[in-house]
Amino acid sequence: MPTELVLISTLFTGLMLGVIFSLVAAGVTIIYGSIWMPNAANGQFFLLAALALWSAAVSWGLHPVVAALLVIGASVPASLLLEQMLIRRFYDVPNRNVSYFVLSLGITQILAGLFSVTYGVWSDQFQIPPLMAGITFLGPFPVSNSRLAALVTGVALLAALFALLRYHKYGRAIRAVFQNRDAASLRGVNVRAIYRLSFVLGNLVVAAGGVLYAFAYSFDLSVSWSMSITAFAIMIIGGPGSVVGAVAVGMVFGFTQAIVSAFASPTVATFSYLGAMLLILLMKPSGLFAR
Amino acid sequence: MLEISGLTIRYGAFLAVGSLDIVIGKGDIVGLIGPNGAGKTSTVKALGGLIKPAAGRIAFRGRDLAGVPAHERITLGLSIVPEGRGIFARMSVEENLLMGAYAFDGADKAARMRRVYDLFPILAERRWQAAGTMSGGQQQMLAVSMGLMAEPEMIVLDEPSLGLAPIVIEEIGKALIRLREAGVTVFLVEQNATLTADVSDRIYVMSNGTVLHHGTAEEITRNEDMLGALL
Amino acid sequence: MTGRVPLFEAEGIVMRFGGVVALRKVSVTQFEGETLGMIGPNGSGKTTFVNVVTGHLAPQEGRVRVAGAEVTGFRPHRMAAAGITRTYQAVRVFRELTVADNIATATVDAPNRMDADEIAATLDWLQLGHRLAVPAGSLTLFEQRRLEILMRLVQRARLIMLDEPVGGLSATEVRAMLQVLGDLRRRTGLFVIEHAMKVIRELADSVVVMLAGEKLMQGTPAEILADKRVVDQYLGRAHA
Amino acid sequence: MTDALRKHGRGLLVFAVAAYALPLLLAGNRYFAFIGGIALLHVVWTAGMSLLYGYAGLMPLMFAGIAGISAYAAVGLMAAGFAFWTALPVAALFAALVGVGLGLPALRLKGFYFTLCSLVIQTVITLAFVYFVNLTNGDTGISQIAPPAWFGGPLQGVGFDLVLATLAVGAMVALVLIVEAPFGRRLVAVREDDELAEMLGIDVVRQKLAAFFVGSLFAAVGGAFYAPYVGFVSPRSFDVLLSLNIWLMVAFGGRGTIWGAVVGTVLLAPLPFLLQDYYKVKDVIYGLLIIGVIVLLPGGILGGLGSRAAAGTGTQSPGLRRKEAA
Amino acid sequence: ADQESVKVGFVTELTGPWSFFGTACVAGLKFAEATLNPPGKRKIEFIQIDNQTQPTQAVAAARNLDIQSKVIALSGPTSSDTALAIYGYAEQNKVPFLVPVAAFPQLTKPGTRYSFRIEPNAAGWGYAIAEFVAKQKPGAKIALMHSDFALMRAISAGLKYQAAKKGLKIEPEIVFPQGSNDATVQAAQVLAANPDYVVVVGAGGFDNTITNQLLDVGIKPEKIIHPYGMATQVKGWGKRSVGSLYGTFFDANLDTVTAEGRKFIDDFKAQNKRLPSYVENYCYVTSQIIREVIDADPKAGDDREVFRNTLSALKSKEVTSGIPIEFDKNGARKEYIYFMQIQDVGEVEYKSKPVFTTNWDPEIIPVYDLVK
Ligand SMILES: Nc1ncnc2c1ncn2[C@@H]1O[C@H](COP(=O)(O)OP(=O)(O)OP(=O)(O)O)[C@@H](O)[C@H]1O
Ligand SMILES: Nc1ncnc2c1ncn2[C@@H]1O[C@H](COP(=O)(O)OP(=O)(O)OP(=O)(O)O)[C@@H](O)[C@H]1O
Ligand SMILES: CC(C)C[C@H](N)C(=O)O
Ligand SMILES: [Mg+2]
Ligand SMILES: [Mg+2]
Repeated sequence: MPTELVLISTLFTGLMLGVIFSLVAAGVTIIYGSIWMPNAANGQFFLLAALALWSAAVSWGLHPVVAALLVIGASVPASLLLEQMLIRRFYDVPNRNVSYFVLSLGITQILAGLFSVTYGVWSDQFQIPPLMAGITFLGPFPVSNSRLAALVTGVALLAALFALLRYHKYGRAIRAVFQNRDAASLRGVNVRAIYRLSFVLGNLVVAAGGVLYAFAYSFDLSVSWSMSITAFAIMIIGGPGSVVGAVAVGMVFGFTQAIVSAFASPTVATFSYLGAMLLILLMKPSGLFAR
Repeated sequence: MLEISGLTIRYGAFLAVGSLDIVIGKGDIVGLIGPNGAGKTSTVKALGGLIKPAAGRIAFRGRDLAGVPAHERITLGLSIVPEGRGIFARMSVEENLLMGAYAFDGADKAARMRRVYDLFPILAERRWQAAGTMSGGQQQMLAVSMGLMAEPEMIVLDEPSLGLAPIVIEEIGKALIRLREAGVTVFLVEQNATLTADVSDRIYVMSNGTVLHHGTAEEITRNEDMLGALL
Repeated sequence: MTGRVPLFEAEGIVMRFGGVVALRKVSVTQFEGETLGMIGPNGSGKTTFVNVVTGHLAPQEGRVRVAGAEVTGFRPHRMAAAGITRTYQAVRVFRELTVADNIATATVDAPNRMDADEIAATLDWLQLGHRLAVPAGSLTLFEQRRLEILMRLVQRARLIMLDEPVGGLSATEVRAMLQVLGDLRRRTGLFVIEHAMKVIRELADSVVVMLAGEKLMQGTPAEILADKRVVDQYLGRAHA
Repeated sequence: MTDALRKHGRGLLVFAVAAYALPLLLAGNRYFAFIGGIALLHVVWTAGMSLLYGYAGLMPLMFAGIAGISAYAAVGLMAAGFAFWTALPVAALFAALVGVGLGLPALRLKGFYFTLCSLVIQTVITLAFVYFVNLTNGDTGISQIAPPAWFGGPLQGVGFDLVLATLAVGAMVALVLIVEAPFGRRLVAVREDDELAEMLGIDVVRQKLAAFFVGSLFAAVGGAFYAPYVGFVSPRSFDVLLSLNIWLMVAFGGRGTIWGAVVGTVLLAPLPFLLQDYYKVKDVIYGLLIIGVIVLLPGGILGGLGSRAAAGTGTQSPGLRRKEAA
Repeated sequence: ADQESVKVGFVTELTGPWSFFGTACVAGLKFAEATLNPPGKRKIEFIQIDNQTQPTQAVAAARNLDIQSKVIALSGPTSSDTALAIYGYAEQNKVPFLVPVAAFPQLTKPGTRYSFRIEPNAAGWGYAIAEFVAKQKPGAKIALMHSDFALMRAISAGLKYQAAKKGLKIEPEIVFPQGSNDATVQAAQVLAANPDYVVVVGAGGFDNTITNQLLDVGIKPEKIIHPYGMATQVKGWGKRSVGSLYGTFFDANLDTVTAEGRKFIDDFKAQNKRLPSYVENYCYVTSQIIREVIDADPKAGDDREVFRNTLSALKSKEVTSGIPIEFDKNGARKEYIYFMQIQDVGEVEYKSKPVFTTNWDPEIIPVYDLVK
C-alpha cells in the first residue's frame, strides 16, 4: 500500500522532527524566559552534545546508552561552569538580552572554530551506532528500533518537562522572575537559583535534543546554525518563554516539514514554515502562546 | 517585632536615608509618612533585602536581617508589598495570589485565597484576568492581597492607597485594623496622612532621609504645624 | 449657548475586552473653556475612556468627534495633531533623555508648537528651567508630572486629559499641583480623572461619574458629592 | 543641517582624511588595499546599522540579505547591458523596498523579537538565493563581475578604493545629517518609548518604516558596490554571518555613538583577513575578543566611555539654543 | 642553488563547512612533499591559506598570495564555490590556477585560459551514471535524490540529459534544500515509486541520512548509486550498504593503482587510519604536475605565461594510477570514472570491486550549456 506507506512515514517524520524541534526550542525558550538570554549558541550546544556522543560511542567505544547518559549528564557541570564564569555576570545588567546575544555569538564563534579544526577535520559526516538493533513495522512502514527509541525517549522527556513546569511551582517561579524580578524575590523566590537552574535545565534539554537527534539521523557540522534558527523561529511564534508554545509550534514545524515535503517538495516545506511564521507574526505579533 | 537602628542608604554619593531609627512592637500598626523622596521606599527596599544599606541594623523578631537574602525574609514572616504594585502582569489574578504564597508549601492556599477574595470581591470575579490588564486600582488591590497570602507575622505596605477610590481606601483601613486584631503587625508607609492617622497606633514622620517626629497618631495629628504640612 | 464649542464629543462608546465590558454606551461631551472631571470606582472605565478618546483604543461601538470631524479609531499621533492629548496614570516621560530633549521631542511633530520664548516662559512657570540638562528619569515625581504637562503645552494641545495627576504626590505637592492645574485650565482644556476629591472640587466645572463602565451621572462637584449613590459606592462614609 | 555638520565636523574631517589616505597609503600593496576597501564597504553597512540600532533601537539581522538582493540585482542589470551607474540606484532602491516589504511583519514586533525574526528572514533570503537559480546562479555564484566603467576605462585599483572612500565618507555624512535632523529625534523617541512618542504626535509606524528603508538603503548601496569590487557573489557572500558581523561591529564599537560604529568596523572588518594565517585559532580569537569586550565594556568600546552621550542626540533643543545665542 | 624557490599558493578549506575536504586535500599533498623536492632541482614551496569555505575570503586569499607572496600559480580549492571565486580572480589577473578538486563544469568553460582542472566535471558524472544504468538495464527507471548544491545540480543535469538519450526514466526527482536533515518521507515515496536504481547525492551527513532512510524502508543496497564515494562516506554508509554502488576516480581497491600509488595508500592509511580517496589523490597529483611543469621549462618558475603554456602543453600521467593527464584548450582533462560495488566495510578499510569504467571527452555532452 504505497499511499498508506507514505502517509504513515509522513506522520512518523512529523512526530520525530517535531519532538527534536520541540526539545531544542523548549530549552531555548526556558533560558530566554528566565534569564532573558537569546542563546544563539544553542545550535552549537546541540551539536556539541551530538559530537560528544559520537566521540564517546565511536572513538571510545562506549555503549550508546552509557554514552548518551554521560553526555546529557555532563551538560550539567558544563552549564554550571559557564554560568559561573560568564552568564551570571550579566544578571544585573540592563538590556542584558543584547549583551547575552553578543556573548552567545562569541560562544558560537569559539565552538564553531573548535569544531571546525577538530571534528571538521576528522570527518564530514557523523553517525552513531544504533541504540538497539532491529526494525519495527508501523503498518507497512518500517522504522529502525533505534529511531523509535529516540522518539519515545523524546516524548517522555517533553512530558516530564511539561509536568515539571506545569505542576511544580518552579514553573510559575520562572515566569514570575521573568516578569518582575524584585517582586518575585519578595515573594520568596530565590532569583539567582532560578536563573541557574533554568540555564542548566535549558541546556540539558538542548543536549538531550542533540543526543536523540544523533541517534535518529546522521549529521554534520552544518546542523548547528539551522537548528539555532529553527529554534528561534519556534520560540518567536510560540511566544517567547512559553514551553507549551515551543512544543506546540515545534510539532507544527515538524509536521509541516513532513507533510509539505511529501506533497510538494522539501524546499517548499522550508519556505512554507518560515513563511507561515511571518504570517502568524503579522497577525499576532506577540506570538501564539505569549504569557 | 521590627527594630531599625541607624539605617543609612546611599545611591552612589547620594544619601537617601541617614541614620534612621524605627521600632515596631508586635501587633502594632505603625505608620510612616513623609513627602516624596523622603526615603520611605528606600527603607522598605532595605527591609525587603532588595538594596543593601550602607550602615545600620535591621532586626526582625530579634534576628539581624543583614545576611538574610531577600527571598528568605518572607519565610521569617515578613511580607512586603512594594511600591508600584509588584504584581506579575502576564499572570492571572489567581496565579499572582498563588505566587503570594509561593514560599509556603504546606499551606492551605485555597483557604487563604478565600480570605483575600472576601476582602476584595472583584478579584474573585476576575480571577482569570491577566493582572496587567486590570485597572490601576484593581492592581493595587491585588498587590495588597498577594502580601496577605503569606499570612505573615508582619506586613509592610508601601503606599497601598495609591490610585484607590476613597471607599476602597476606607476598606483597606478596616482590613488593617482586622489584621491587627488577628495579631499581625502592620507597617504602613504612606503619603495619605488621613488613612495613616485613622488606623495607626503610632506614626513616624520622615523627611529627607530622617525621622522628624514620632508619636501616637493623636500626638501627630494634634501638632498643628505638622498637620499643615501633611494634610 | 453661543461659544459652546465642543472639544470632543464621545457618543455611545462601547469597549469590550473579551468578557469584560469596560465601557457601556458612554457619551460625554466636553466644551471649550470647561474643565471636566471624571470619578468612579476602580475599574469603572475611566482610563479606558481616556484611551478611547485619545486613540489608544478603538472602541467596538460609538464614535468620537473632534471639531465636528469623526476621529473614531484614529491613532494617537493623529489625535495629538488634532490637539487632543493625555498623560498617564503612571507617569511617563523619556527617562533616559534630558528634559531639554524631552521637550524637543514633544515639539518635533507638533504643527502648532510654541516658539523658543514661549517655551522658556513656560519652563519658568513650571519651574523646570534649571533642570534642562538632567535626564528626565532622575527628576522627582512632581517634576516629572510637570514635565508631562509641559510637553503637552509646548504642542499647544487644546485638551489635556490627565489621568490621576496627583497620584503619588505628597500633600504639599498636591497643593502645588493644584495651583499649577488652576493656572493650566486657563490656558487649555482640561479633563481630570482623580480619586482625590479635593482636586475635583477645586478644578472641575462639571464631573462625570462612572460606575461599572456606565456613566452614572454628570453634574457640578457639589451635585455629585451630594448624590447618595456616589457616596455609597465611591466616596464612602468618611466623605459623607 | 549646518548645526549637525558643525557638531560632527571634526569627526567627519578626521574620518574623511583617514578614508582617503587609506587607499593611497596602501596603494603599493593591492592586498592590503583590498582589505582596506572591504573595511570601507563595511563602514557603509555599519552606518546604516548605526542608524537603525543606535538610534531607532531596531536591531535587524537581515542586512546581508538586503545587500545581497541589491548585489544580485545590480549584477543582473549589468548582465542585461546596463551600466553600473544606472544599475546601482535601481538595484539599491529595489533591494531597500524588498527589505521593507520583508521587514514589515518583523517591524510589528517589539524589541528583541524583531531581531530574532529578522534573523529568520535572513535565513529565508539566503535559501532563496540558493533556490532561485535562474536569477542568482544558485550557490555557484556569479564570478568575473566586470568593474564599473569610469571615464572610459574600467574602475580598478586605487581608483575603485577612492570611490569606496567617497562612499564611506558620504555614508557618514548622511548618517550625521539624518541623526541630527528631526528624523533622528523621532527615532530616538520611538526607541525610548514608542507609545509615548505616538502620543506626542509622532507617527511611529511611519518612522520605523522610514528608518528601515533608509537603513536598508545603506545596506543595499554597499551590496551593489560589493559585487564589482570583489568580482564574485554567491549566497555565502551574504549569509547570516555577515549580518551578525555588521551588527557586532556596531555593538562592539559602541551603540548610539556615531564614531563607535566606525571604530568597531575598522577593528573587526579586517580581522578575518589578517588572521588568515592563524586559521586554527582565528574563530576562537574572534569569539574571545567579542566576549572580552562585552564583559569588560558592556557598552562597546566607545559606548563604555561616554554612555550618556549615547542616549540623546544633544543636550539642548534647537529652539533653546537659538535663544541662548540671541 | 642560488635560485629562489618556486612559490605556489594553496588556498583551501581548512575551516568552515568544507573543512574536511580541504584538510583531506592537504593531507594528500603532504605525502607528496617527500618526493617533491629532490636534491638538485629547484625547490617548490606550497603556501597554504585557509579560505574559510568563503568565496570572499578565497578571493582575498588569492589576492594576498598573488600580491604579497608573488606566487607563480594558485591551487587548492576542493569546493566549487571557492574555486569559482578564485577562477574569476585568476582569469582576470592572469594567474595560472590548477584546481585539484572541484567539479563544477564552468571552471573550464570555453574561453578559459588560466584555469586547469584535474577533477572531471560533474555533469559528466551524471552522464556516466546514465551510461552505467543503461548498460545494466535498458529502459530502467531511476529515482534521483539530491541536495540543492551547485555540484549536485550539475550531476543531475548530466544524468537527465544522457538518460533522455538512452531512454531511461527519471522519477521521482527530489531536491532537498541546503540544511535539510530528514528524508524519511522521501524514502517512502521512492519505495512507492519502485525504481530500478536510486541515485543519492546528499551533502555531508545528510548523504548518510538519505541512505539510511532508503535502507530502512527496505530498498536494496544494490539499487543505490552514489555518484562519488570518499573513504569516509563509504564507512559512513556502513555494513548495511554492502552491495551498493559508487563512482570514483581513484580507489584503493582498483587494480590499476601503480606502485607509487600503493605506497601512497599505505603511508596514508598508516597515518590517518583510513584509506585515501580521490580527493587526497588529486591533491597529491597536483604537486607532481607542478613539479613536471617546472622541470619541463625552468622559466616556468618565474614567468606565469610560461607556466601557463607549459602546463597547457603537458602530457603526463597520474603517478598513482597511471591515468593520462592532458588538458584541452579550456583546461579540462579527458575524463573518466569507475563504478565500484561495496563488498565489505571494515574499521579502517573497505572492500569494493570495479563494475564499470567509462571515459569521455569533456564536450561529449554539452556540459557548458547544461549548467551555467
Ligand atoms: N535607584 C536610585 N538611584 C538613585 N537615587 C534614588 C534611587 N532610588 C531612589 N533614589 C532617591 O532617593 C531618595 C529617596 O527615594 P525614595 O523612593 O525612598 O522616597 P519615598 O519617600 O519613597 O518617595 P515617594 O513618596 O515618592 O515614594 C529620592 O531623592 C530618590 O530620588
Ligand atoms: N486590556 C484589557 N484587557 C482586559 N480587561 C481590561 C483591559 N483594560 C482594562 N480592562 C478592564 O476594564 C475595566 C476598566 O478599566 P480602567 O482601567 O478603565 O479603570 P479605571 O476606571 O481607570 O480604574 P482605576 O481608577 O483603578 O484606574 C477594568 O475592569 C479592567 O480590568
Ligand atoms: C569533494 C567533492 C565532492 C567536491 C566537489 N568536487 C565540488 O566541486 O564541490
Ligand atoms: Mg515611595
Ligand atoms: Mg485608571
